[in-house]
Amino acid sequence: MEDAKKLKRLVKSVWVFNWFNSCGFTEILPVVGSRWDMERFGMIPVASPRHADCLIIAGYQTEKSIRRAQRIYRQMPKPAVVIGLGSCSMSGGMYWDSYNTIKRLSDYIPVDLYIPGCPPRPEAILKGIMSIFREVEDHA
Amino acid sequence: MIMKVLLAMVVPVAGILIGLLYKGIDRILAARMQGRVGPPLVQPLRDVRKLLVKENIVPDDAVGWLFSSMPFVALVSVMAILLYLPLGITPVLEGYGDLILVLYLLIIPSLALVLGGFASSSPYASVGGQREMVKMMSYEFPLAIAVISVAWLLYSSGAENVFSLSVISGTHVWGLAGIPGLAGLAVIFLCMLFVIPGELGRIPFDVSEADSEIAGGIFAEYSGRNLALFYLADAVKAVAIASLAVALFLPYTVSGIFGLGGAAAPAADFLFHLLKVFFVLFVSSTVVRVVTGRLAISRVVSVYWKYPVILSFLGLLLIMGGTLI
Amino acid sequence: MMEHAPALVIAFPLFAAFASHLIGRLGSRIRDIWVFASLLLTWLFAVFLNLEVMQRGTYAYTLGADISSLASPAGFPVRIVLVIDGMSALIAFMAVSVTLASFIYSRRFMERVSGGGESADRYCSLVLLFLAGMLGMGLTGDFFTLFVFLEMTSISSASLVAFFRKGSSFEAAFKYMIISAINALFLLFGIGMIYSQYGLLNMAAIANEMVLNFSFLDKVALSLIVSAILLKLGSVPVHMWKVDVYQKVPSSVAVMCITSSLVGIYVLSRILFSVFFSMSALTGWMIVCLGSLSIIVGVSMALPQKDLKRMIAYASIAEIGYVMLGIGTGLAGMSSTFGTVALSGGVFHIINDALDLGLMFLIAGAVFYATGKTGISKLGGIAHRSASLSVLFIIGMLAVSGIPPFNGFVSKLIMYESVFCLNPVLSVIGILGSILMLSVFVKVFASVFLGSPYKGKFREIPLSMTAVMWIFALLIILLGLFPGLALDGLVSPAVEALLGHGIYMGVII
Amino acid sequence: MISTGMGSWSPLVFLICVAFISVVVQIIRSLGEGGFRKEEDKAEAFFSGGRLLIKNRVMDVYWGFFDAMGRYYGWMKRMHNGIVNDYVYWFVLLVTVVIGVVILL
Repeated sequence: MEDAKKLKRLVKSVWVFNWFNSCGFTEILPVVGSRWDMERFGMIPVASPRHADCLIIAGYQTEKSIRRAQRIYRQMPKPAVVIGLGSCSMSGGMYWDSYNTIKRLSDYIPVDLYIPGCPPRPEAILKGIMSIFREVEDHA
Repeated sequence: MIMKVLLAMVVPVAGILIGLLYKGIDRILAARMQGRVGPPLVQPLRDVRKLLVKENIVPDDAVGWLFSSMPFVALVSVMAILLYLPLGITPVLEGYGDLILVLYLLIIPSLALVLGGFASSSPYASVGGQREMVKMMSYEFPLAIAVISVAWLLYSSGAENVFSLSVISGTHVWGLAGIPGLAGLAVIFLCMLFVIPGELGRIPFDVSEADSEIAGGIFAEYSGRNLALFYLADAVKAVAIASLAVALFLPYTVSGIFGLGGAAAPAADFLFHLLKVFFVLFVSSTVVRVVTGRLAISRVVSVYWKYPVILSFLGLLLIMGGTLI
Repeated sequence: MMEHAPALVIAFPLFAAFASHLIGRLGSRIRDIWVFASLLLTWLFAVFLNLEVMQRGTYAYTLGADISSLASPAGFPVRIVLVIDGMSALIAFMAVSVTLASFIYSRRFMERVSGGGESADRYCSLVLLFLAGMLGMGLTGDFFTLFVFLEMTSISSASLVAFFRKGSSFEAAFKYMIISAINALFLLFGIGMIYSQYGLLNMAAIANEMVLNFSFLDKVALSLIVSAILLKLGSVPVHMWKVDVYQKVPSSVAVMCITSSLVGIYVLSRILFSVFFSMSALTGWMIVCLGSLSIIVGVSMALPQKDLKRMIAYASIAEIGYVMLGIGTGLAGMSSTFGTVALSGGVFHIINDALDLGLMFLIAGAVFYATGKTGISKLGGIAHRSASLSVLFIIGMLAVSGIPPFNGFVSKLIMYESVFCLNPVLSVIGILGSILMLSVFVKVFASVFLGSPYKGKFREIPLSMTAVMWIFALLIILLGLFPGLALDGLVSPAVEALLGHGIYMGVII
Repeated sequence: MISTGMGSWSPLVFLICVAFISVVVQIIRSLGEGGFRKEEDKAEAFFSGGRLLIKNRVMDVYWGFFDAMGRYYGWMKRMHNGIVNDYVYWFVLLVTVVIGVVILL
C-alpha cells in the first residue's frame, strides 16, 4: 500500500505525541480542552511514541534534548508526521544567539510543518494541522 | 443445528462491530459531558484501520513469539466468551458451558495483556503488568461474590441446573426472595456495576495503561496491528462483561410485551439486550470515567476489598435470609 | 504369581531398595538399569491391580494366610490384610507412575547436582524406600501397618531432604524429623486407644464394631488420628514445615513429596469414609473449613516469596486445600447428590494436582539444573535461552490456576458447583484462590522467564528431563480435553469405593 | 462433555469454536502491516528518549497488594517464623481444636 493511501487513513485518526520543553505545553492544553477540542478530528494525545503518528516538538531544543527527540522520532512507527511548534524550532526564537540551543530543527529531524508564533495560539495550531489534512487530501 | 453453526459464525464478528459502536458512543457522550464536540461515531473504526496500516515494531529484548501471540490470544478468548453469553436470545453454545466458565474466560484477556506487557521487556510495561495483575486480584473477589450469590438465589428458590446461563437469564431474579432478597440483590447489582470499570480498565482504575504515569503502561511497546488487536479485544470485552451483568441482573425480554412471534421475537430481544448493555456500560463506565480521577494502585486494592466485598457479603446474607423466610 | 500382586507391589520396591546398594558396587549404569527395571515392574503390578479391581471390585489379600484369598480367618484377623478397592488402586497407580517419571528425570539431574557414585546409590535406595512406604500406606487394611509405612515414608523422605549435605538442608531435615516424630506419636496414641477398646487393628473390623457402640474414647481417638494425618498433610495451622522441606529437597523428590501428601489425603478420606463414617457430617465440615483456610493462607503466603521452590510449596498447600474442600463436602453431604459430585471433583483434583504441581517442580528443577540458582531476583530472561521451558511453564501455570481448556479447570468446575450447595462462600473462596494462584505463577513467569536475556551460564537441559516434563504437559492437555476418560475410568470407581463403606466392611467380615 | 448437577462443560466444542474464531482473527491480523524497517535504535525499548541502562529487572512485584494488605501480611510473617517449637505449638492448638469440635458438637 503506497504512502499516499496510508497517509489518507492516517489523517482520519492522528494520535499526537507531545515533546515539550517550555511554552508548547501551555498552548496544546487548550487545543485538547473543550473550547478547541482537537478530538473532533480524531486526534488524541498518546503517551508512547509506538502509538504516535504525529510528533509535536515545541519550545527550544538543547544539545542534550535534541538527541532524545531524534531517538523518539526513530522509535515512532512510520508513516509519521513531525510538527515544529513555535518560532524556537524554526530559528531558535529568542534564544537565537545562545551557545547550546538548536537553531533549525530540520537539521536534526525531518519536519513536515512549522507553526510560527511565540507561542502559537491554539487557532494557529489548528490551522496548521488543517493544512496537513488539506495537503494529504489534494495529493490522494 | 445449522442455525447454531451460522450463529456461531456471526455472533463473534457482530461482537466486534457492536464493541466498536459502543466505544464510539462512549467517546461522544464523554466528550459531550465535558462540553466538547467529541469525535465522529465511526472514529474507533478509523483508529483500527489506521493502526493496521502502521508498522508493527517488535522490541529487540522482547520474547518475540510471546509478544506477538498475546494480542491474538486476547481477541480470540474475548470473542469466544460471546458465544457462551445469552445476548437476549439463548446463548449460542447453550448446553456446552456455564457461568463459571464465563467467569474464568474473562480472566484470559487480562492475562494475555499482562503476559504481553511482561514479554515486551520495557520497564513501563512490567510496572503496568504488575498493576494489572493486582487489579485483577482485587476486582475478582466482589465479582465472584456477585455471581455466586445470584446462583445461590436461584438454587435456594428451587431452580435446578442453576449455573447454566440460559436458566439464569430465563428467570426473573428480582422478585424471588421477598424484600430482604430484593435489597440484597440491589446491593450486589451495585457492586457488579462497580466492578465493570475495574475489569475494563476505565479511568478510575486505568492504573495499568496510565498514560501520564507509566507512558502507556502495558501497551508501551505495542504498535501497528498488535495494538489494533488489543484495541478490538478491549472493545469486545466491554460488550462481554456488560452482557454478563445484564444476563445476571436484568433478564427481562421485550418480545413478550409486544407479543411478537416467529423471527421478530429474537431480533427484538437482541436489540433490547443491546439497549440494556448500552445502559449498563453508560452508567458504570462512561459516567464514572468523566467524573473521577485515577486511583493509586494500593488504593485500588483497598477500594475493591473493603467496601464492595463487605457490601456483597451483606447482600449474600440478605439473600440467604430472604430465601429462608 | 499375579494373584499375589498386592503383596508384591509393596515387597518388590522394598527388595529393590536394599538390592540397589549392592548392585551399585558393580557400576552406576547397571544400578540405573536395575532401578528402572524394578520401577517398571512395580508399575506393571499397579496396573494389574487396577484391572483386577475393575473386574472383581473391592477385594482383600491376607499376607501369609495359607490360602491367600481367605478373608476372615477364625477369631479376630491377626495377619495383615491388604484391602484393594477403586481408590487405593488409583493412589497406588499414581504413586508408582510419578516415582517412575521422577526417577527418569533425576538420573541426569542428580549427576550434575550430587556428583553420582556413592550418593547416587543412596538416592536410588531412598527413593525406592519412599515409594514402598507410600504404596504400603495406600493399600493397607489395618491401622498398625499404616503407622509402620507412615514411619517408613517419613524417615526416607527426611534423609532425602538432607541429601545435599548443606547447612540449611540439615536444618530442614531436622524440622521434618521432629514433625514426623510427633505425627507418628499422636497416630500411635489414637491407634492404641482403639486397640485397647476393641482389641482389633483391622479397619473394616473396627468399623463393624463401631457401628454398635461408639464411645467417648473413640471420639478422642478419632480426633488424635485426624490431627496426626492433618499434620502429615500440611493443612493450614500446621503447614509451615512443608515449605522448608520442599525448598531443600531435590526437585525430582519434591514431585514425590507432593504425591506423598496426596497419599496422606487418601488415608484421611479412607479413615473418615470407611471407618468413622458415623461422624461424617462433623468431620466433613471440619475438613472443609481447614481446606478453605489452607487455600487462603497458602495462596496469600505464596505471593510475597522470593524463592522459586518456596513459592511452589505454598501453592501446593493451597492445592491440598482444594482437595480437602472437595473431600470435606463429599463427607458432609454424604447422602446427597452434590456430595458424590464433590467427591469425584476432589478425587479428580488429586490426579490434576499431582500432574500440575509435579510439572511445576520439575520446571523449577530444570531451571536450577541450567542456572544453579532458584532465587527469583537472581534469575531473569530464561525464555530467551530455552523456549520449551517457558511453553511448559505456561501450560503448567494455566493448568494449576484452572484456566478453561486445561485439566485444572474441569476438577475446579465440578468442585465449585457441588461445594456451592453446602455453602456458597466456599465457591467464592475457591474462585478467589485460583485467581491469586494465577498471579503467583505470573509473578514467577515474569521474573524468571521474561525480561532481558539471561547473562549467566545456562547449561543445556538434557533430553531425558525435557521428555519427562513434556509427558506431564501432554497428560495435562489430554486430561483437560477428554476429562470423561479419567472421570469414568479412574475416578468413579474410586468414589464408589469410598462411599461404599458397607462393601468395604463386607470384604473382611 | 461432562455435566455436574448444576452446569456443563465440553472442551471439544470450546476448541472447535476457538479454532474457528482464530481463523477469523487471523484474517483481521493479515490485513495489517507485518514487519517494520530496521533503523539504528528503533527497536530498543522506549524509555522516554533515554537509553535503558539497568536491564529490565522485575523487582518487588505486586507492591500495591502488599501495601494494601499490610496488616494481614504482618500477622502472617509472625506466624511463619520458621522455628520448630512454634510449629509444634500450632499442632497442639490444632489437636485441642479438633478434640473440642469432635467432643462438644
